[in-house]
Amino acid sequence: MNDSKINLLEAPFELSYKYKRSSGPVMSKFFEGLSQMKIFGTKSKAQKVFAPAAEYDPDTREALTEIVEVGPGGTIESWSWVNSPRSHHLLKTPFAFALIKLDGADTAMLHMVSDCNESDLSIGKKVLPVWTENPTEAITDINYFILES
Amino acid sequence: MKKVAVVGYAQHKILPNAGALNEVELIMPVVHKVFNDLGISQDDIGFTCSGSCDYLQGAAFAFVEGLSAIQTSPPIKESHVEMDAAWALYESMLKIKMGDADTALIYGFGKSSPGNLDSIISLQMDPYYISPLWPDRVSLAALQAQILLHQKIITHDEMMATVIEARNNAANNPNALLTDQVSEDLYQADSLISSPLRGFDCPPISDGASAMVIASEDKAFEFTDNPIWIEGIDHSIESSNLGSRDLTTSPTIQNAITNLNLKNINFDVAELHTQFSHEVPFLRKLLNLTNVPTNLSGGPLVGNVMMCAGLDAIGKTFQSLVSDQSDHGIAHASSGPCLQHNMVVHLERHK
Amino acid sequence: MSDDQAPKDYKESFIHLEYQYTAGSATTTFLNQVKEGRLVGQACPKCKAVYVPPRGSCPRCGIATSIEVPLTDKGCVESFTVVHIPIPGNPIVPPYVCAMIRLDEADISFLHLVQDNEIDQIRIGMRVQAAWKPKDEWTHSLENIKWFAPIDEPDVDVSTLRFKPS
Amino acid sequence: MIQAGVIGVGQTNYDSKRRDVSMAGLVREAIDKAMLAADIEWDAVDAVVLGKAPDMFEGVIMPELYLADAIGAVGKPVLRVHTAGSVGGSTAVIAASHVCSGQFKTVLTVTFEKQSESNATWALSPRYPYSPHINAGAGGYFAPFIREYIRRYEPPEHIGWKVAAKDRQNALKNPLAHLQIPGIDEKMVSETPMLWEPLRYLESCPSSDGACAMVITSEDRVGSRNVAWIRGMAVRSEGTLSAGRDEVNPQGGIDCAKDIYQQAGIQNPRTEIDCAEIYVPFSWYEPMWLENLGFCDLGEGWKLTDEGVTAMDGSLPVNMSGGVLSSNPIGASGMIRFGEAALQVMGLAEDHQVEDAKISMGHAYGGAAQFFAMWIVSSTKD
Repeated sequence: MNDSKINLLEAPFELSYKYKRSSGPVMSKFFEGLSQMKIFGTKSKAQKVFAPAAEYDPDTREALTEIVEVGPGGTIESWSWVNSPRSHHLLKTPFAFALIKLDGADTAMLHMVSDCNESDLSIGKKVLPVWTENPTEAITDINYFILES
Repeated sequence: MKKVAVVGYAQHKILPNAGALNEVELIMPVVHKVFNDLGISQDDIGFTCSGSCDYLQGAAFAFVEGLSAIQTSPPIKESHVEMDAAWALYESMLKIKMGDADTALIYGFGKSSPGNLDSIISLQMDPYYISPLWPDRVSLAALQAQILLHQKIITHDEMMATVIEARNNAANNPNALLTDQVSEDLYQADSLISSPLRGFDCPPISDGASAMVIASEDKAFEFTDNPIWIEGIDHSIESSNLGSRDLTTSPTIQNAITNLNLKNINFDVAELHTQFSHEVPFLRKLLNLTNVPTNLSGGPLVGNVMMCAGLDAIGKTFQSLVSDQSDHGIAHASSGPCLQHNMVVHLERHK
Repeated sequence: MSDDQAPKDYKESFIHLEYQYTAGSATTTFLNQVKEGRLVGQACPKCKAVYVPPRGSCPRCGIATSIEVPLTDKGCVESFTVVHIPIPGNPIVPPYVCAMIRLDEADISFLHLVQDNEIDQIRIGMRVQAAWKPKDEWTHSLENIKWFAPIDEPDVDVSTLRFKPS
Repeated sequence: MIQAGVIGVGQTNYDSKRRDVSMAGLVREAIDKAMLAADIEWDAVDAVVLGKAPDMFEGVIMPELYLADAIGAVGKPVLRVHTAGSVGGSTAVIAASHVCSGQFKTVLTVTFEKQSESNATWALSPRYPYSPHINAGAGGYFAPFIREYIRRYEPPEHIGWKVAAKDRQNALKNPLAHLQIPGIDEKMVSETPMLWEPLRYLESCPSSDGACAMVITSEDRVGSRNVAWIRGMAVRSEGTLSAGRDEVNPQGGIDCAKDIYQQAGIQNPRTEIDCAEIYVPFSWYEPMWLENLGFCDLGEGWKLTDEGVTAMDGSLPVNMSGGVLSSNPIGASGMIRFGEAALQVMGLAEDHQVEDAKISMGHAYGGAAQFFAMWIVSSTKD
């Protein structure tokens, strides 16, 4: 009605909450592995290996339970360079989000690649994980991946 | 099964920050507009369905607030999808086909300005494996763009041409948010947000709302001489496991082409829910639309109201068929990262 | 610390999002008046129902509430509950009375606190009036009203309060 | 309209914390059970309909995107419903609409909440600017409506205790129910702490993890399967802050019930309906809804409760499964009502089976008692 006449009330607010995630049997094994610097995938009846360990095969819809070790190295399937990390990004220096197919896996994992220049990156490049010194059984137990020298 | 037609559509002018307007104040004008255009009221509506997302505003039950814009006395048959309102249209169509209603009001609304859309949309991802890494919506889209470029399915030039064309088309869309022309030089000079995507390749943060009325074949002509028939509508979803998807193609779009028998239809117009420039040439090739005028409204690149832009693609296609007196239109709505969930709608004007 | 030593059967995932809240024109108009110690509702131009606080619409009719209606800060308790448990994020110490307050001339109620020396004297239909904070503490919030306090007037039969469109 | 029926119901066990499974695992557990009960394989599923309450509960936006693999939706249409507390019921109605429209033959529908991964009270009451600290939780919101009901009809105070005890006694016959309280009786309820007057601790619903799934199919796909035929289904909504709304006896509930009775050809619900699963998150809502749903006149609902009519051995058993008062995974709570109603007419409710149940009702409500979803299911098609 009189939008232009009034000074709108505005104020910031936050939604902050610590969610308590239960990982279930399959993802728990994956996270335990990470804390020991191992990467686990799951293998379907048709021998397809999903890494990180998927709970369900999207195509056959079967529940996946067979755990297999993959990686730790992998190949970049795609990447996107973030030259100016934004406030919510975990890395504060330039990095890439990447889809990384770990050695021995048939599917890619989303993670980050850092300690390199954008021009060093291309699809097909080999990468290795950089592990955190303080594992918490989380996806962030891998800090990021680096290019294999 | 009863045939269903789109009979009316209205869109709020897309705003960069609709702070002055709460949900009710955004929704009410478009609902009134579509009612007034048709000379009807809520009393003529058999089913009402909306699409919205609580997290955009940061308040649980945003849709409940929105419902206050609608006449609900006497109580109405009503539902809500936490999806783009294109899926509210889908649900409404089922209600008409089953005979539970002859008419439906669909509305969608979204305000992306209050929050940080990039970080909010990270929460669409797997909460155990992916969202703790806070991948933003632009970086996720860029992963698909990178592969498409690498495989030469699309080119940088096509992305640039898409942006330039979108801005040109926006000149004809009074509701568009971005109408400034973009030259090749300006595009090339724009910085990369998440490579290979530049700022111009991404949609603007947008606030807005839209409303649509659909009717059964028994009722459509009571409302308009120009009903546009939903000749076909199909949607399906792809895997949540981004790393297991083949991002160079779209099985769900292929599903729609088959299920709707689109191969031999000569479309006059297309509106695609393509939020990023690379998605336009990608989908045009998949849908065989390279010679079909696409996103004459400018599409999401010139105004992208979350939870509404899919419905808008259908609404804009409807408007084109009405105003151009053309026969076949195709509209697309999408949800999720890298076009995970796709809907294709074939609209037809009967001679 | 002892919590940290116990093995956790869950993993913490911290989500932090920042928003800018904007009140919208109906709410801004209302709260600007509240800051001045006034309660101003909005009436539906069609059915004349008076809404306070106004949201800018009459959901009965689906139209904008364009008419401003100054209201008193007196009303009655339409219903209430005595809250005995602490609620996360709510600093008020139980027990306290949370009531549906129906202001005179308004056609909907809103939740606010009712304070009386004797909690068990609070009843449906009881007449109440706003107890305002000192003027220098007024902000854009209904918290300018500390609570509603009983006043010495005869109880209202709440069954007569039901809105009937004119 | 194409006739449809429920051929499989699957429920997880309900618990305060299902720490043994992820969200995907929880949802899949219910789906596997429903598909086993329906005796179908994945290729028979034409579409999937997912329902749950606000995304903020688990911090996952549009969870159909993350759950697509677990719910077997890949390559299929999936719809995500959110209609507040009534969502479980609305989701069932929308899933059935997929079939009744003729667009699909067989639809899988699933609803869930994993409250242990979050905190519903937090998600529902963040601190917004300019808003006073009035929020007192769901009980604080509904208790004034209950008090107004008590003012109108002057029922004795033990009615609430009686409902609470009855539903928990029923829960002892349902191994999936969250609250299992041996020896529960009115006295025990009456001695629990007051939370929101007049509601005591045991007169309120718990917070649960759980999922409920159903398979709904069209008449021509039923074959020789045991089926609960959907004889009537409807939804109604009213605006939250609408002048003239009666929160104690909402018009939306009255209209919705009349609609499904008419569809099912029911003249007298009190005598023609054999049992009902009604959304009762707080004890007093049993008598309030009995009146709203037309099982009796206004002011008579509490008498039905008091006379034991709604007990397992009464003439109109209500919440045989233990109801929302015994298990409350919010997003699924409505669908559990609908699914339990189906199990009764299929004769599959085991220890909480009502003998010879042929027609039963499922009911859900949400928001400020403003959203309603209901259905009537029957062991016979017409």
